[in-house]
Amino acid sequence: MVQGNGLIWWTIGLPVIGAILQALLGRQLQGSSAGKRLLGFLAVLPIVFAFGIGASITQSLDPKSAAVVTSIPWIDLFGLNIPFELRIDTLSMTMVLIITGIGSLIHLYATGYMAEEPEYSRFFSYLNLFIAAMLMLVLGNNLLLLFFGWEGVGLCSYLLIGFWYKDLANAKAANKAFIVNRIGDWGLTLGLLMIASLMFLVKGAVPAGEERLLSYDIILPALPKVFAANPEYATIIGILLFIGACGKSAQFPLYIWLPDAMAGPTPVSALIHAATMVTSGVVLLNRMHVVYESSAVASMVVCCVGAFTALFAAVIAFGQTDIKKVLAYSTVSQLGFMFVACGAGAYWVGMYHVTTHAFFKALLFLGSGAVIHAMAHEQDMRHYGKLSKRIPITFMTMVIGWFAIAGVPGLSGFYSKEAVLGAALANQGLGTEAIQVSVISGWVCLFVALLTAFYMSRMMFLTFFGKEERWRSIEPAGNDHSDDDAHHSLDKNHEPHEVPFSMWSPLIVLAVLSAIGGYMMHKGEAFEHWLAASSSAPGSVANLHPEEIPLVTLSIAAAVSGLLLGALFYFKGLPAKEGWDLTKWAMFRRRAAEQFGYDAMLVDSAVEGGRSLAAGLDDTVDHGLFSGAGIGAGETAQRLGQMLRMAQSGAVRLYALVMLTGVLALIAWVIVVIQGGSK
Amino acid sequence: MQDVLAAFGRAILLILPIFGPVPVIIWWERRLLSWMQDRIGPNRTGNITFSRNSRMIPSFLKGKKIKLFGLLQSIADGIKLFLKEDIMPSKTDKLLFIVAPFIALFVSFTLGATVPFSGDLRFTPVADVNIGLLYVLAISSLGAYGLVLAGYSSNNKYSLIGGLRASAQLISYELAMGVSLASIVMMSGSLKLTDIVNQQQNTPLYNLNFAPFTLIANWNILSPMGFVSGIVFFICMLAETNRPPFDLPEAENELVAGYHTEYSTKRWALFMMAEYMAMFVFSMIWFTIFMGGYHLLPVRSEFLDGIEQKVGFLLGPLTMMLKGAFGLSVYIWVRATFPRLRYDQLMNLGWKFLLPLSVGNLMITASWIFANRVYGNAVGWGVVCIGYAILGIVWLRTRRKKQDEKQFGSRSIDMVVSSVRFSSPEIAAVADATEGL
Amino acid sequence: MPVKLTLEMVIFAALAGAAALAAVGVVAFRNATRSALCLVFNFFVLGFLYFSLQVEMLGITQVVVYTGAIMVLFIFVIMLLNLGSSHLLAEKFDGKKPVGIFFGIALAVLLSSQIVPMFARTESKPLVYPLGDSKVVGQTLFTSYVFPFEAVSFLLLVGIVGSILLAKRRMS
Amino acid sequence: MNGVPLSAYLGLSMFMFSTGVIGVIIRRNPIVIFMCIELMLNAVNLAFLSFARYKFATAEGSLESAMGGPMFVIFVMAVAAAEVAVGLGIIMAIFRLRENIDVDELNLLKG
Repeated sequence: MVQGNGLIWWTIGLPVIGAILQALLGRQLQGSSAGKRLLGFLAVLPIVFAFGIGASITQSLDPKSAAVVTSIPWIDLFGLNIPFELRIDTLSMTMVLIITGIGSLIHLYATGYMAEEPEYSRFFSYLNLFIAAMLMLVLGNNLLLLFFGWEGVGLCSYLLIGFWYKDLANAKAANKAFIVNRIGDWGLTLGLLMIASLMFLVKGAVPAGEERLLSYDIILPALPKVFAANPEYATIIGILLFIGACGKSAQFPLYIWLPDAMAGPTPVSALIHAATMVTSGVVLLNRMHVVYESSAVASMVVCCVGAFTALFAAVIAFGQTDIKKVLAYSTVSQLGFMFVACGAGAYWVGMYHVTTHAFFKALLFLGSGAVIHAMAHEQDMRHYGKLSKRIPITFMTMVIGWFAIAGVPGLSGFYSKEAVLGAALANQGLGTEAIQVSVISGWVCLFVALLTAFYMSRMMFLTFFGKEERWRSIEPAGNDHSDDDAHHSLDKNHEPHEVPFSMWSPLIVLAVLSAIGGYMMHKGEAFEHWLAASSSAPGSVANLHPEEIPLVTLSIAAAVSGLLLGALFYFKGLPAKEGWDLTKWAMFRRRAAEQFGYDAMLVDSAVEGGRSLAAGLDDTVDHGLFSGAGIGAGETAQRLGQMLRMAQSGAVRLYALVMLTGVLALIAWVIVVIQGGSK
Repeated sequence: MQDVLAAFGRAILLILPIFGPVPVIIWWERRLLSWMQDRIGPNRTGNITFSRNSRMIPSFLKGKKIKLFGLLQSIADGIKLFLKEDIMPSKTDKLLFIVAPFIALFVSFTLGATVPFSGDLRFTPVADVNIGLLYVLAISSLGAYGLVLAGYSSNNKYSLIGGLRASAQLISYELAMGVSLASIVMMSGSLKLTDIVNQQQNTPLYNLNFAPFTLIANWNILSPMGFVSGIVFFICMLAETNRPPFDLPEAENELVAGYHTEYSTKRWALFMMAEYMAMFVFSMIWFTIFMGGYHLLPVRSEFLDGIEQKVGFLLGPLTMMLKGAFGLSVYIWVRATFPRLRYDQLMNLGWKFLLPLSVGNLMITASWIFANRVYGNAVGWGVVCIGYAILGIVWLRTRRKKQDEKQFGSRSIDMVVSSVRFSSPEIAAVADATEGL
Repeated sequence: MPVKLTLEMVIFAALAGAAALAAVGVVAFRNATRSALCLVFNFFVLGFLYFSLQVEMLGITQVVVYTGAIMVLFIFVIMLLNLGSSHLLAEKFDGKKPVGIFFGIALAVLLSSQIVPMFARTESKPLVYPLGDSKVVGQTLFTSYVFPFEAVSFLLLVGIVGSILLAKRRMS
Repeated sequence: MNGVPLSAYLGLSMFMFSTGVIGVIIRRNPIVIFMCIELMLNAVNLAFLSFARYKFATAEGSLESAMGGPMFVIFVMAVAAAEVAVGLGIIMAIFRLRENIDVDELNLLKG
C-alpha cells in the first residue's frame, strides 16, 4: 500500500484543536463582542486551514491510487488488528473538500448568524467537533474508524439539534435524532462485525498473517472472492449496511428524525442536514460498492427505498408551511435520488449528486437562514411575501439555488439529476424482465423531479413574491417589546434588513458553485474519471445514456413544468381559497403536512407499544417469575438459617474443637484412602 | 580437643575484654561525673599508707603511700554487695526473680560475640558471621526481657511499670535502630561486620578517586547518610541501654528505682554489671559500624597499613578498647548534660522524629546508590542534597503544624503504653500509679 | 536404627527436647506470663534449630522478629492486663479440656504414623544450595517472590493502620 | 547437621503443632490461645525449612525450588507480626470495653 501524506492528520487535528480551544477559552471570551469575534475567528480558521491542507493533498493526488497513512494502533486483539489509519483516495478527498470547504463557509456564516447567542463558544465547539468526526468518517481506512466517525457525527448532531436544550421540543428532537440513528447503527455494527468475521472465518480470504480485518485495502479485494462463493452473505451484509445508511441518510423507514432536526440553529441544518452528515450513507455505499455489486437483491432494496423516499418526501413537502421543513423534506427527497443512483450501480453518480446537492442545498438553507434572520426568527412562510426587494442579495442567490435544485439546464442540479435519471433508466438488468426495478425507479424519479421544481417554486413564490407583505397583518404581541430588542417578534412594524457581510458572502460563493459547479464536473466526464478508481468495479462503466429515451428533453420538461405549475398556483402569494387556515386546505395536503400519519404512528406504536410490553413483562416475568423465585429462595434460606444458627454458639473453642475433628478426619482419610496406609 | 580448646579460648575472648573493664568503667563514670559536677568523687579507696615502724613492712615500703585514685572502690562495692544478706520479697515469682538478672547479663555478654577486635579473624570473640549486624539487632532486642521479667516478678507496681516502660521503649527504638542500620548495610553491601569495617577503610572518601579524597578513608560517619544514621543509632543506643536521658525504667524520682526496686545484693550487682557491659559493647559496636572499627585513624597510607600489618593483632584490640572508652565517656557526658525525658517526649522522639528521619535517610541512601551507579558521582551527590533539602522542608512544615496543635499532638502516640482505661473503683489506685506512664 | 548417636544428634536432641518442653510449658502453665516466657524460649531455641539447618538468615530473623518484637508485645500486653486486673487471667476447668487433649494426641498419633516410618530410611544428602545466605534470600525475595512480598507489605500496612485505629478510639 | 534425619525435625514440628492445637482448645485466655497459634505457625515454619533443607536444597532440587521454604517462612513471619499487632489491639479493645477477656464469655456473635 502506498504510504500517503502524513499531513492529512492535521485536517482532523485542526478541528479537534479548534473544538478544544473553544471549550477552554470560550467561557472567558464570549462575554464581550470582541471576544466573540476572536472566538469566531478561532472557529473558522482551523476549518479553512484544513480545507487548504485537503486541497493541497488533492492537488498532488493520483486518481488511480489509494494511499494509507497509519498512526498508532487502536485495537490489537488476537487475530484482529485495527490501527488508526487514514485512506487518501479520490472518494475520501472529495468528501474532505466538501466538508471543509462548505463547512468553512457555513462556519463563517454562523459567526454572523449566532452573533446574539450567549453560548457562542459551545456552539462552535460542537461545530468544530462535528467537522472532525465527519472527517474521521470519510477518511478512516477501516470500517471501525468509519463507525467511530459515524458515532461522533451522531453525537455532535444530537448536541447541535438540542443546542437550545432548554426548549423541550428541541430536546425531544435531539433525542429522536439520536435514537433513530441508533437503529441505523445497529445495522451498521452488525454489518461490519459480519465482514470482520467473514474475513476471519473464510479461509484464504485475506493474505496469511494479515490481521487488519476491517481495513478497506484488505477487505475490498477480499470481499468479491468471498461473495462469489456465498452470494447470500453479500445480500445480508448489503442490507445491514444499508440500514445503517438509512439511519444516517434519512431514508424511508428512518427518515423521521431529519425534519425534526430543523429545531437546531440554521447553520447546523445547512451543514449537517444538507451538506455533510446525511451524505455519509452514500459515502458508505460508495466505499462498500463491492458488496452491492455482488448482490442484486441488496441493490434492488437500495433502489426501491431510494425511489420511494424521494417520492414520499416530495409529496410531504407540499404540506409544509415552515420554510426549513420544506427544505428538510427536499433534502430527504434528494437523498433518495442519490440512493437510486447507487442502487442502479452508478455509485459515482450518487457522489456527483452529493456534491452538487451540497452546493445548492447549503445555499438554500443558508438563504432560508438569512430570510429567517431578516424576519425576526419567524419560520412560517405564510407570514412572508414580497421579500425580493427587501433582501436582494439573499433573493438573488436563492433564485440560483432554486433553479439549481429544480434542474434548470446549465446549473449544477441539472447535470447531476440527469445523471441519476440516466443511470436508473439505463440499467435494465436490475430486477426481472417484467419488473425492472431500476427503470421504474427512474421514472418515479423523473416525476419527483417535476414535483421538486413545483414545491421549490411554491416555497420561493410564497417567500419572495406575492402582492403583499403578509406580516403586516400581525398585531404586536404584547407590551414587552421594548425590554429585549435582540429577540423581538415578528409584527406589523417589522422592517426586514439585509443580512451582514459575514452571512451573505458565503451565499455568493455557494451561488457561484451552484451555478457552475455542475458544468465543471460534467465537462468531459471529469467527475466520473475522478471517482472511477475508488467507487466502481474495475472495468465497468455505468451507462448513463438509455437508448430510445430523450432524457434531456424529458428532464427539462419536468423542471419547466414544475416551475410553471408553481408559478401558476402561488405567483400571487397564498391562494385565496386556502389562505392562512390549515383546515381549509385540501385533504391531501393536510395529510401530507402530518406525513400521512407515519411519524405519529411510528412514535405511538413504539412508545405506547413498548410501554405496554414492558408493563406486561413487569407483571408476569419480573413480579411473577423472578420475584417469586427470589422471595421463595429467600424464605427457604431464612428457614434454613433459623435452623443453622443453633450451631453458631459463639464459643470459639468449640469451633476449634469441631475444626480439629474435621481435620483429623481429613488427615485420616488422606492417609488411609489415598495413600493406602502408611508406607 | 583442638576444637574444645579453641572454644574455650573464644569464651575467654568474649568475656575478658567486656567483663574485665567493668569495675574501671564504674569508677570512671563516678569520677568523670563528679568532675563534670565539680565534685571530687571516690578517690580514697585503695590508697595505702604503709606504717613507718611495723616490722611486717619491708623497709623500702615504710612510710610510703600508694595512690590508686579510688580505683578499688568498685571492687569494694562488689565485695560488699556479695556479702550482704540476700533479701527476696515474699510474694515474688521466685523463678523469674532469680532468672531475670541472668538474662540481662547473658544478653550483655553475647552482644559482643560478633564485634571484630582486629582484622585477624582470631580476634573476633565468637565468629565473624555473615549476619553480624542482624545478630547485634537480635540480641539487643532480647535485652528488655531481663528488665521486664525483673519488673514483673517483683510483684511491685513500680517495678512492673518500670518493666512495662522498658518493653515499650524497646519496641519504639528498635525500629529506628534497624532502619538506620539498613542504610549502612545498603552502602557497604554486607551484613558482615568486618566487611563493613573494611569497606570503610578501603574506599576513598565519598568514593572520589582524586587527590585529597584518596588519602582519607570513607568512614561512614563522614558521609551525610552515615552521619544521620550514626546520630540516630547513637540515640537509639542510649535508649536501648536505658541510660540517661532515657532511663525511664529506673527513674528514681518517679518509680523509686523502677524495675530493680526490689533487688539488692548480688542480683542488683548483676543488673549493674549488665548495664555497664552493654554500654561498653554498644560503644564498640557504634565505632565498628560508623568509625572504622579496629582502625585507628581515617587515613589511607601505606605507612599506616604497614604498621597495621605488623602489629595489627595488638593495635586492633587496643584501638577498639580506646574507642569503647571514648564512647563510654560520651555516655557519661550525656548523662551529666541532659535531663531525663518525660514519657510522652520519649515516645514522640522515637516514633515521630527518629523513625521518619531514619526512613527518609534510608530513602536518600537508596537514591544515592542508584544515582551513583547509573548517572555517576555528581548526580548522586546532587540527589543527596535534594533529598536532605526535601527532608528538611518536610520536617520544618510538620514542626510548624505541630506547634499549632501542641495540645493534642503530644499524647497521640503513647497509646501502646497507656491503652488501658481504668474505670472500676477497686483499681483506681493503680490508675493513679500508672498516670506517670 | 540407622540413626547414629553423633555429636550433632546429641546437640539436636538437646535443642529439640528444650523446644518441646517449652512448647508443653506454653500450654501447661496456668500463668500467662510463664507461658509467654516458655514461648520466648521455644522461639529462641527454634532460631538455633534453624541455624542447624544452615538457614542462618532466617534463624536470626526468627530471633529478631519473634523473640525480639512479637513476644515483647505479648508480654507487654499480658503485663498490662495483669496490671489492670490480675484475677481475670485465672484459668477455670471445663469439659472441653479432656476432649481437646484427646483429639490433640490423636492428631499427633496420626501425624506420627507418617513420620516414624521415615526414621527407618534415612539417608543424608549434602546441602548444595546456600539457603541461609542473605544475598540469596534477598535476591529471591525481590525477583521470584516480589509479588507476594508486596502483598505482605500491604498487609503489614493494613495491620499498622488497623492497630493505630484500635488504639486511637480512646482519644475521641 | 548431616547426622540428624529429616524425620527428627518433622517429629519436633509435629509435636509443637499438636501441642499448639491442644493449647488452642483447652486454654481460655485469648492471649495464650494467640500464643498457641504462634506456636503452630512456628511448627509449620520448622517443617518448611527442614523440607527445604532436606528435599529441595540437595543436588536433585534447584535453588529456585529450595528457596520456596525460606520465602514462605519470611511471609509467615510477616503475617504473624501483622496478626499479633492487630489481634492484641483487639484484645485490648475488648478488655477496655468489657473488663473481661475469657473467650468463653466473648460470645456476642452467637446466632
